[in-house]
Amino acid sequence: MKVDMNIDVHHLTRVEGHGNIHINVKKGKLVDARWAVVETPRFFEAMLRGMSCEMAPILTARICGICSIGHALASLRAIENALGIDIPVIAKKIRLLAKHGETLQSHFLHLFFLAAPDYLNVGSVIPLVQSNRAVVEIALRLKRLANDMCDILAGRTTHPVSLCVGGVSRPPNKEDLHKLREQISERIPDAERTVELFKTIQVPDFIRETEYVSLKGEENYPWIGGKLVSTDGVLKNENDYLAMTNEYKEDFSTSKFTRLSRKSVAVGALARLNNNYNFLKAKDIAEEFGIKPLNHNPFMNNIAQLVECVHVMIESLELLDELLDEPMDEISSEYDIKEGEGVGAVEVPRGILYHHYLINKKGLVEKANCIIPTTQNNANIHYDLAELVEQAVNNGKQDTEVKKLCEMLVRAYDPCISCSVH
Amino acid sequence: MEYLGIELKKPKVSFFDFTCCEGCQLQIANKEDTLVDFLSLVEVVNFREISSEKKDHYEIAFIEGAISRQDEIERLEKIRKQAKLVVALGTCACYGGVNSLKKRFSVEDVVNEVYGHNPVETLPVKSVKEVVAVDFEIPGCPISKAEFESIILHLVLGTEFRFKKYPVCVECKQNLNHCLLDEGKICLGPITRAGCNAVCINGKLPCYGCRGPAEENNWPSLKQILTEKGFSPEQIDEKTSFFNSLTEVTKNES
Amino acid sequence: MLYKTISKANFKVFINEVIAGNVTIAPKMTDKDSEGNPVYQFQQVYAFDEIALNYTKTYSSLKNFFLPFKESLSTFQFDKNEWKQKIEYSIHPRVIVGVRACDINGLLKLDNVLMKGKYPSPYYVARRTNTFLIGLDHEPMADCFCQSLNSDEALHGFDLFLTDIGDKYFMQINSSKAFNLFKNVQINDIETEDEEKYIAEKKRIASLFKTRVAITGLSNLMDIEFESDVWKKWGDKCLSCGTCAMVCPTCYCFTVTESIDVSLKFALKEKVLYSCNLVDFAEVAGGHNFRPEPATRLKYRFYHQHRGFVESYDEPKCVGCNRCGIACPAGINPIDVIHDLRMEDVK
Amino acid sequence: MSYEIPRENIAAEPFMAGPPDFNRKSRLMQTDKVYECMITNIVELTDMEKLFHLKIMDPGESRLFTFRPGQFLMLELPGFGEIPISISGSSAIRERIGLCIRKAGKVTNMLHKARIGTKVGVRGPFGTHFPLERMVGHNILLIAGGLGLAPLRAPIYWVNEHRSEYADVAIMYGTKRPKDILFDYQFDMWGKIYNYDIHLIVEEPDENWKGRVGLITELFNEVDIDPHRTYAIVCGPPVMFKFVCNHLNQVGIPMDRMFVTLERRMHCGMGKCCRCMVGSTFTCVDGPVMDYWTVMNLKEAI
Ligand SMILES: Cc1cc2nc3c(=O)[nH]c(=O)nc-3n(C[C@H](O)[C@H](O)[C@H](O)COP(=O)(O)OP(=O)(O)OC[C@H]3O[C@@H](n4cnc5c(N)ncnc54)[C@H](O)[C@@H]3O)c2cc1C
Ligand code: SF4
Ligand code: SF4
Ligand code: SF4
Repeated sequence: MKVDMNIDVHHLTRVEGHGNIHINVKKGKLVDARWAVVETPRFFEAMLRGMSCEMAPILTARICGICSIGHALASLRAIENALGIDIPVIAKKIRLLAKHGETLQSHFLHLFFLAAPDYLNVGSVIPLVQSNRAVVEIALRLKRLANDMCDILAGRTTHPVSLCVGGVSRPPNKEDLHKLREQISERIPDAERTVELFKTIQVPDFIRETEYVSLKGEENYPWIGGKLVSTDGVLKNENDYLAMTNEYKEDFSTSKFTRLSRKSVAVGALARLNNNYNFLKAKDIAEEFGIKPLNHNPFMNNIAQLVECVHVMIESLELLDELLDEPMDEISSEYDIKEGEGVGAVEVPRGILYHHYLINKKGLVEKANCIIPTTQNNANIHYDLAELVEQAVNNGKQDTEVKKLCEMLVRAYDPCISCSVH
Repeated sequence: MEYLGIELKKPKVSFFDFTCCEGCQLQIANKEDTLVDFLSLVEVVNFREISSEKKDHYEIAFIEGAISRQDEIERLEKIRKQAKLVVALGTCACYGGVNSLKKRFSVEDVVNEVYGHNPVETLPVKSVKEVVAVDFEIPGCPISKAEFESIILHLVLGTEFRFKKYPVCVECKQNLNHCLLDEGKICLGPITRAGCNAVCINGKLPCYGCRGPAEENNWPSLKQILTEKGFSPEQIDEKTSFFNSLTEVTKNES
Repeated sequence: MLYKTISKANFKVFINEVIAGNVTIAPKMTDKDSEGNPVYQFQQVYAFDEIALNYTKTYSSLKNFFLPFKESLSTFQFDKNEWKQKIEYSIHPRVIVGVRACDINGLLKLDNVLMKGKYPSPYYVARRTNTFLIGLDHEPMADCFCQSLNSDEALHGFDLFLTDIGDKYFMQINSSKAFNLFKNVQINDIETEDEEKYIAEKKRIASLFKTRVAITGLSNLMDIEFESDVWKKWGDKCLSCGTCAMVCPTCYCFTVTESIDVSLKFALKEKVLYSCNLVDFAEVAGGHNFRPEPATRLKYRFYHQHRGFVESYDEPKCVGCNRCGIACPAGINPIDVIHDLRMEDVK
Repeated sequence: MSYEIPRENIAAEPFMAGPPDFNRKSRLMQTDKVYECMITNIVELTDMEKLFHLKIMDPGESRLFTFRPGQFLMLELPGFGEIPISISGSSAIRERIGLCIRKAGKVTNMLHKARIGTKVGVRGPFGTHFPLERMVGHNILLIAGGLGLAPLRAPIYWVNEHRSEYADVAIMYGTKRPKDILFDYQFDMWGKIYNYDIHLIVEEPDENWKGRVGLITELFNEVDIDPHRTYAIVCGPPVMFKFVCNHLNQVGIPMDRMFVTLERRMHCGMGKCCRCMVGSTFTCVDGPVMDYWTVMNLKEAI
């Protein structure tokens, strides 16, 4: 039987921002499969012009409510590279811990609030409060930990306050760090229960080979700065990020698309894991789920996020031990305003994020460019959709099922749409 | 529901986002300690960021974000017709927020800067009240979780919520901070409405007024203080216009 | 009062042992101002070496350890339409090290209101009686005018008071609690030489005051100059920001707020320190404001310091630390305001 | 080795365990503990004002609560706030505390939604009272504007209960509109049983209003005042008592025989929060009842 299908998801729910899915199948043949971002663009790059560079991290944090710490860090790194500032080791550790808090916050939000309802067949986390109270409580405890972590290290979860050019402006207090350490240890069993929970779900079986781009770890799983790498063997310096992204624009989407060696690339947890598997401190968990590089199932991004959560919790404990052993008097470096150009690449929850600024001798931003992970994933989502629908139709799946699969696929990328039309 | 023998209502609420970072909605999803209790106080019928349920019957519409495209204006007008109470959520919705920095340039210029030869549609940024009537405003970039919760409670209890009338300095000093003006920075705490617990200054980030003006806001005096400290009009303006929330008190002086 | 001396080395041993057994609060350097001068605050310390004993003055006063900026007055627990009120006064004992004489005098003024007043405050009494105070003499700063207000010397209100006389401290022991603590630390009797050094040091400190504020007749002047233009002059600068009252060691006025928990099972009644400079200090239901202009509010703060309090307790409320003057973003300080008020024909 | 400072338990102090007695000052007690009360009756007086009857639930606390006319209490609505309210009822009746409350803001609006049986809290009584003992043998002039009749009810009850001790008593009462008149159902009783000379006036009459129209001071044309034998009690908004007292002053009543009540913002009732300070006077402990001479000499009183 040849089927016709017209799927139109207008403003996909449980994602950050506004995006639509259009699927058109005529007589069993795919005519059109589109991922269209319809979010209103905000023009941050234009607004940055003429602003003092110290204000740039404060402004660009507002690109995204979920990964504001990541944006601030990329922005700071770009400025610090432009002005030739070396930040103190302690500040680096504090920043990384803050970022870890954000990664946990974002990943857990996605896993429990946005993705899990699909697997548990409910519309949102709200009915789970009644039906799966235990799961909701685990989710809330883990999110709470992530929130507290950001609050202690960056002053606030959304739009951080104590990350500044040169380092950090206020050190966390040791008492809080002690408590945080305890809290993380206490939450490890919750993370383990989450792993058990996700082992019971059925991840759709879907493969489309693509190119995975991320930072390249040297000694550790990479988060802030370093070389850029792809699974197709491309290796570039941070400054050459444009060669990694090659942005272009499609008419039906307000967010741009990118490509590298093939027609699309993917970034995010799965990309990081594919490129840096050996540095993972939660390899055992990855093995339990059977992810090994190279994994080409985009749905496995959810699992990669979970693996990263455990990795991040372990690494945070190590970082906290180091911080607690050191005096915290040197937290920021002095610097002079001068002309310069710099790029900052940071692995935020959804993938690699670039900020690039040209700063004039008054310290004002002359030109800015920000390339967001979701932008880099858009093309991949778009082409995945086509492939997924074709496979599903061939397997005789019906409208509702295909629609749900499509939605789940987009959600698996955890797109941050308002981010992508910054 | 009852409290002290007084009948309470359970309002149907919806959250809608426009031009913004969705950080304010996230504050609500991030209230881990009280989320479960909160969900029993109100009936959430639309909350796209975390829920697939969509319904057209709601009493209170929370509007997040500024308005910057024709389709947003239409969507907002539709919501206004449906909702009994329209609440602007966050600095973007209340004042335009950081999006207003776009106003420094022409529309063509910003579109060209970002999209080059593939122009997209955009309008000069407006706050929600510039488009439809707004019943209540909750400022903050992002909103304060505690304050939001208290506002909802007041709504449910049927009593009026009052913002603090005094400026951020009170909370700043209550947190034992050292004044940032004294550290050579521009801080707008003295003219900004308190209620955020001085969260920025606690982290040594000066206040740029995301919560809008305090009831008593002696801008001429603060401006003179800043000028005497040697800040240029451009430096001062960069801060006072950052969230577009203080223009009401700063625009008449130049 | 018992007078002894303690060597500096023994003092360090003593403090470390106090720290080991108690929550201990002492001055620490926390920030730097734009000129690079250190800024101090009272904070919990974990070792003697963290204490900045030779600090100048703390940016905020000690007040918040006795009158916290936010303090729960009571809680209410609900069960259907029933409720029960719960009140707690339990305070863990703590020690504060390095308190200046003016700050002790500030506490004595608060004692007048909150311990000896018409309705003693159990919250304050609990905090005050569970705080062990160790005072320490210091050289005045250029802007200190506590001498003018008779606050440069504390005669009581502390457990221990130290004066640096070289390699040891001259020590006043003022409570049996304090005396008990010295059972295991060596302290010495006063010798003539100690006494001489003590007197000399006291004289030296007294001679170092540079700022004087004439207080004579000031109470009446407050009344007589009630309509003075001086208030308008300074009122125009005032940001109504409350900073002055927050850092002041003796400003104690407050507001009470109640909040209900989202669970509707619990309500909190909280006292929050306020400032008479804030716009709604004297505003009543319906919006009538008895002091709508910044100038009348600023005046009221001075009026209370130098007349209202005097009428009740025969002494001004101000101790002359000039914290308000340092912290005021608008540069309003009591020295200039009082000076202005005392002159004739001020513009 | 470590030294531990011993803990002082103030809960063990003599008066900390029992209920606070607000008539006994300068005693360490649980000053913020409320007496739990039940609302036993609610009378709707106008659209804006209701009369609430409260009963202190604990008999021991009820015995402690004795007040003098003119004093006020702090009324607690848990979760909403605590407000000062004059006691508007008889000081001789223990079982019932009468409070006449106008809808004005957060707490009062909520109270207007409350039902009989709702539990509230009170602390008090606080403040000064009208010196009714001193007025024995004299004429009394009771002058109220608007809600000012609420605090006047306490001295009225007192005089009722000791009617033979006082000479002529007159009530002068003015409101904005006829529908704002409070306690009209009691006027007959006060006039006929207790022999008061009652005068009413409104500013904005409606079609049914047959009485006097104008400001309260116009009532002076109707009332004979013997300045040497008269005490005056004046309650109402500051503008009103200023005009009234000025008039009484011209008639020749000494200023220290006129009593007014002041109203200010209050958060404690105990002279601590400073919100009610006028000049250097605390309205809550040195007031609210004050003679006019004192009020005249307060800075910024009116
Ligand atoms: C001595 C005294 C006696 C009073 N007697 C009566 C009376 O018999 N009947 C009556 O209806 N009203 C009386 N009032 C006024 C009454 O206290 C206020 O109307 C009431 O506090 C308003 O509270 P709210 O929470 O409804 O208003 P809001 O405007 O919400 O007030 C918020 C808070 O401000 C404070 N506040 C506001 N207005 C006043 C005020 N006028 N006085 C003191 N505190 C205030 C209170 O702490 C209150 O909780 C009296 C006031 C005083 C000082
Ligand atoms: S100006 Fe800013 S830093 Fe200074 S007291 Fe006010 S809020 Fe705090
Ligand atoms: S100088 Fe200022 S801060 Fe110090 S006691 Fe006097 S009024 Fe208070
Ligand atoms: S600190 Fe200065 S500006 Fe602020 S209220 Fe006090 S006097 Fe006014």
